Amino acid sequence: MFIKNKKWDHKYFLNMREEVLNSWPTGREVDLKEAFLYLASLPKEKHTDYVLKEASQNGKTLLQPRAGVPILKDHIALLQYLQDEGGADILPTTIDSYTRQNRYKEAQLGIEESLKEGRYLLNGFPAVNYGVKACREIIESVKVPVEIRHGTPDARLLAEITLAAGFTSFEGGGITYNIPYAKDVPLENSILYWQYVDYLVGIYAQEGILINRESFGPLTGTLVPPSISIVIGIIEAILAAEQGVKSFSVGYGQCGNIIQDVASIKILDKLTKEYLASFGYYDVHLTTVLHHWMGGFPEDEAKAYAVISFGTIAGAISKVTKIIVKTPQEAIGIPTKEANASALKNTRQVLNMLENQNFIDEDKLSQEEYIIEREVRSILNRVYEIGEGDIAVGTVRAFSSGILDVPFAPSKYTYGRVMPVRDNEGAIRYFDFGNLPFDEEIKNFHKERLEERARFEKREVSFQMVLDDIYAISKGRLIGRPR
Amino acid sequence: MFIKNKKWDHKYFLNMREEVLNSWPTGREVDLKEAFLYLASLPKEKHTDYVLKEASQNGKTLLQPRAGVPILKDHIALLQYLQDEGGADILPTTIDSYTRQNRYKEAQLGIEESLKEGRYLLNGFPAVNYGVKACREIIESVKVPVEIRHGTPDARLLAEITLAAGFTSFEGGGITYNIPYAKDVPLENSILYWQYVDYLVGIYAQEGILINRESFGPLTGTLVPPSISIVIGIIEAILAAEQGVKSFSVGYGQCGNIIQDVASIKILDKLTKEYLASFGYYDVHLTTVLHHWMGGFPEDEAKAYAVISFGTIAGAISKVTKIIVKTPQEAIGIPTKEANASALKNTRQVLNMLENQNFIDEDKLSQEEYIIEREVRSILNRVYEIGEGDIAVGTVRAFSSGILDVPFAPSKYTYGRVMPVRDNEGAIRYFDFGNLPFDEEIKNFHKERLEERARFEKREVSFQMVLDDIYAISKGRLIGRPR
Amino acid sequence: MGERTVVLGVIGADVHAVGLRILDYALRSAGFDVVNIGVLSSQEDFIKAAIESGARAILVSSLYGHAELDCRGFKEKLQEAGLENILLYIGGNLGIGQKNWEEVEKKFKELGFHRVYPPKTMPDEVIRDLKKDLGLEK
Amino acid sequence: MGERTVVLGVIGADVHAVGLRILDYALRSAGFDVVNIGVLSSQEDFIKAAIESGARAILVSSLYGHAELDCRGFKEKLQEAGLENILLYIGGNLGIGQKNWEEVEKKFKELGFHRVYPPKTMPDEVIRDLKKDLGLEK
Ligand code: B12
Ligand code: B12
Repeated sequence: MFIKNKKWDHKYFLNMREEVLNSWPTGREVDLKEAFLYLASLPKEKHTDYVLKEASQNGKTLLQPRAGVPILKDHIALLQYLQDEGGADILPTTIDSYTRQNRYKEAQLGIEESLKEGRYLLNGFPAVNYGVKACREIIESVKVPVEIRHGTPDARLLAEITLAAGFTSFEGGGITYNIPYAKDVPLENSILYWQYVDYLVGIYAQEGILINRESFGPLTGTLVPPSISIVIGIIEAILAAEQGVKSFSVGYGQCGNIIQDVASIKILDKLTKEYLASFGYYDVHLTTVLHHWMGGFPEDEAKAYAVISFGTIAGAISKVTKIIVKTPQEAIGIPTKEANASALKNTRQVLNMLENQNFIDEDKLSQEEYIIEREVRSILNRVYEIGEGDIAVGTVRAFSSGILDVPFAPSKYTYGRVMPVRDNEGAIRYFDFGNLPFDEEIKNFHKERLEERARFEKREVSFQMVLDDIYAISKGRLIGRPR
Repeated sequence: MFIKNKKWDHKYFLNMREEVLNSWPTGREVDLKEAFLYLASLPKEKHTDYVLKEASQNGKTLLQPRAGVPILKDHIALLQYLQDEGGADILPTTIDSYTRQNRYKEAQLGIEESLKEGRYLLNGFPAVNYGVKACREIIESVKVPVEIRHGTPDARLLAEITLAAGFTSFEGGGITYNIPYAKDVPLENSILYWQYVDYLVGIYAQEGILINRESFGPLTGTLVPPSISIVIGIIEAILAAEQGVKSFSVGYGQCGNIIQDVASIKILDKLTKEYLASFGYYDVHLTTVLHHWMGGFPEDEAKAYAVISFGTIAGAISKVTKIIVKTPQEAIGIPTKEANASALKNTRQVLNMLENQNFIDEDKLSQEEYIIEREVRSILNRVYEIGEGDIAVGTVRAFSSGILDVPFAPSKYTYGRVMPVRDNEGAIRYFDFGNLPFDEEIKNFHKERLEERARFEKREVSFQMVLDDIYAISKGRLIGRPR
Repeated sequence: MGERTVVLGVIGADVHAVGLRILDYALRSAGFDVVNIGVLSSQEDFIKAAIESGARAILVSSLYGHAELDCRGFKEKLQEAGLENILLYIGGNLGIGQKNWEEVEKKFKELGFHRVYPPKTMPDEVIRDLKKDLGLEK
Repeated sequence: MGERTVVLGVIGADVHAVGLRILDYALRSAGFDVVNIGVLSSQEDFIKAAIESGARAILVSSLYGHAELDCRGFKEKLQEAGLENILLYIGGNLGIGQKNWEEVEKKFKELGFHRVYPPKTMPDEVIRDLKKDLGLEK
């Protein structure tokens, strides 16, 4: 397969489009001209990009829950509840896992059984099966914008249907919705599929309809070192911009060390803007997203609330544009609507109480920013190099050689050698660098930090330490101390 | 009445003691010699001072809930639950409000009706009515130390009974258990009553039994400027030390601005130690206590959790020795045991996640420490001056002339002119200084901070702003912004 | 005193002073003549103040959880004092613990209160009710 | 392969890989021969691996909530393949949403699983059970 970071030829797109729209009956409901009119007719408060702009101009942080159930009317009621009772600023529609794997038949079975049995057999909303018209009922039943959230390597049909239906934000990317969400989808394929989505969004943009695209920063959610997440966010922003996307959000999953989290969000914002500009994409509206801790949660609700409230601190200090909120029932299963709304209230209260407070040590912050920035540049520059000037080519090559790597990923297209572990203050460091192209300064920095922890805990840095860290938060602390 | 900061004459104490022990039948159960033996026989883990020392040596922060119900066996079950399920490090026994006013007859009625109706008609545990023997059942049923918490201007009999029963910590003081808790008890009286308690604790100390005494820092719990609370803590520490107390804790109610809270706890610790030493009390073991926000709470539990988790941040950063934990049901009524245990878990999780993290801006912290320290010294030195070298005399005179003042206090022995309000970052500042002896530098500092907020909100600093601040946290934010 | 006089206080051994301070301020700002007898007030204190001021309403505040014990027999004492027609409100945190609000309200209505307010009632609401009940708003 | 061989994988369209990684590590450390077929595995993948390796147990992991749909008919397929005696465990987050654990356990026992584990089960527990069920511990 041949892939490049180059705006698609329109004919190429149209040919592929035929195939995509024919892959499931509801595909034929999509009529782009009609969709432009429909989206243009929506009030501006239902357009994600407008809401994001208003927020960043007023220094406000928006809150978004996760939610999706397989029965349409229940899904609508759920979103209305999260909007009215929880005060969500942007609503989600989380797609079920069969749809994510393009297994629409199984999704159909899931809808039918759910309806029959009166309980949910799918873990999300199967938007493709519902089709454009049914999806519009969602948009018309709420007052705020709705984003499609999923984890689909090939989301071409999903995008066609949901964008036409009036969802004004669409999460994912050729890397972030492949590496953590698939086992054997080659990166060339998923990047290509996502260029399709971005090109489609670009067509909307040409009509003056700004669809927000969001990269899924947290990846595997489990001790992902910030620089890896940031590099990938920047690459997806560039890939999207090339296809014509004008509104993009880069995301980040909380690590837990406040300094590291704030530094990461700042660098994510700064470097994405810088690289976009240096690649010549000047007119992309860029915003940032923080995900509350994405790894294993404590089962106890009071403790889970603690993880959530704690996670909000970094969001408040970094003045991130949006927080995607976890719930007190995270460890158990898909949350009740009440738990979901409660999490939004909890997050809002912490945000509000931290309003205007600034207590962060700027020196420590700069030090951390310095190291993250150097790491990001080291990787990105090397990706660019081995791609011989093409970031898409570079990405594929970087992943196969371990120049880019994601810990704990299920995909066989990751090199899989990078191993993270926390330092003595809870920041996520590299225990094994795999093939990441870091110089001695960076490597020594990490080594020293880990030695400090090893001394403190009187044990070697080992896989046991990593295991302890994976369990730590669910067992009541940030750092997996021995015993 | 004649009052001085001077160790009591033993005969004077003994005379008064007769009267005290005769004021209610259970008083006659107290036998000091037997009490010494009993307390000496308790394992060290049941001695508050031991537990506090262990904690401060290991940099650990202890957690203590609030709890007290009128029926003995329920009270014991409640404490066991908070110990086993909640993981409380120190347990409380909160005394009911009739006992606090020495209205033992009404307390008796309350016990009887509670037993009869099977529901609680008292808001705490009436320890005096139960007497020494019954109280010991509590101590013998739990594994950790138990503190008596109340709000009693005249707690002489309560102290006699509960100390003999094995409670190894006793909260209160002549100022902190009068000004917020009484209407017309003269300060001379309450200070005298508390000298009695401290002298009694001193007698235990002579026998090698260290009873911890704790000052009630939060006072009225409502926008109390830190310097007021710190000055009063220091005075109570000095008064206690003079009577022979060897283990003392100074407390502080969270204000909500992280820098201000951390600075306050540091200054509280530093200056109390300094003043104790400068008065010649070298051997007092001093520790600090943080109370989660003591003012009005939000009714919603998720929001209340946010206030609690948020409050823990300052405790973690300042490495306070103990946190007294609020619950998600604070705004509604006395919490269920489950809510109480959950609050402990929530607090522990946040504490643990902040373990070893230090992200505080030391410059801002020093600036805040500087101003708090100057305020404290200004007041304290003036108190000493007008007391003609006697801090007890000075305190009485300072309160009557407004050199010391507590906002929103019910007591008519406060001058009642000081008025606090939050600045633009949420720190509590003085809007009206009343007669506090502050110089221009201090006054200007406050004025500038308030002008900043006024400009931001485009309105004058006024009582409406104070009102807005009183309601703010219960309505979802720290600062009472207009509308 | 006039038709706009109300007596305000915290009953029993209760010292919660902040809500009282706010109610006082809000009632005055709304044009009422407030006789504020403060915290730690007995039934007798309320009655005495009401007689002396010729008040048309008594507003009892209770936060600490002993309201029920503190208010027993209040109605009867008011009748004895010839105040059977005075308007009687109560508010604050009236139960001990997590109570069912309907039960609490019923209990205090039985004790003779005309209106019973749940925790966190805002002053506006009381002022509206007072004006209505006293016929001050046309 | 020997009596200590077990097949491990995540069933269905589920990609949760972290627990699997840990189970793999823990089982190996405890002396088991682990055939880890990874995430996104079908019933057929499990059966094929079990036959090829002569495994004595199949450990199915499912986090994402579709376990029930994914496991229907598994027992029958195992019987067809002559694996009716193989030990069958399942764990992870087996229900969608906040389910009653007894119900979930019952459902999966009906589907043919010998042991069903609630969320957050620690590897030690499975290892203990495996050793017992396989008669490896005297
Ligand atoms: C601050 C506070 C204190 C301070 C009070 C300082 C002072 N002297 O004022 C201190 C720390 C000293 C204190 C002590 C105690 N407190 Co306290 N306290 C509070 C707290 C946190 C806030 C109260 C407050 O100031 N709110 C702000 C004001 C503006 O609101 P408000 O008081 O509710 O009043 C408003 C409305 O309720 C309404 N309202 C009030 N009265 C009336 C009357 C009428 C007629 C109307 C129409 C409306 C109305 O209008 C007011 C203005 O909007 C509350 C819990 C909460 N609400 O979050 C507990 C709370 C009231 N306290 C409680 C208790 C038990 C105590 C203690 C017994 C024990 C203890 N915990 O130490 C002692 C009691 C001492 C005594 N003898 O009274 C309980 C009461 C339990 C119950 N009823 O089931 C509460 C609910 C906390 C809890 N969940 O346990 N407390
Ligand atoms: C990390 C995570 C992710 C990562 C996974 C990255 C990756 N590829 O591994 C990402 C972000 C990609 C993700 C995606 C999704 N997730 Co997810 N995810 C989690 C999370 C937060 C932690 C899981 C984890 O790694 N835990 C740490 C490991 C060590 O523990 P563990 O997995 O539980 O495994 C241990 C035990 O359970 C046990 N165990 C596991 N399997 C077995 C099997 C046997 C036989 C035995 C004995 C024991 C056993 O042993 C393991 C080791 O101790 C959980 C919630 C939680 N637990 O806090 C949700 C959770 C599992 N996810 C959930 C969902 C719904 C999804 C999504 C569908 C939707 C979404 N939210 O985006 C997608 C699904 C994608 C797909 N097709 O599978 C739900 C499942 C709902 C339910 N069952 O009711 C959960 C519970 C969150 C929630 N409350 O909504 N997720």
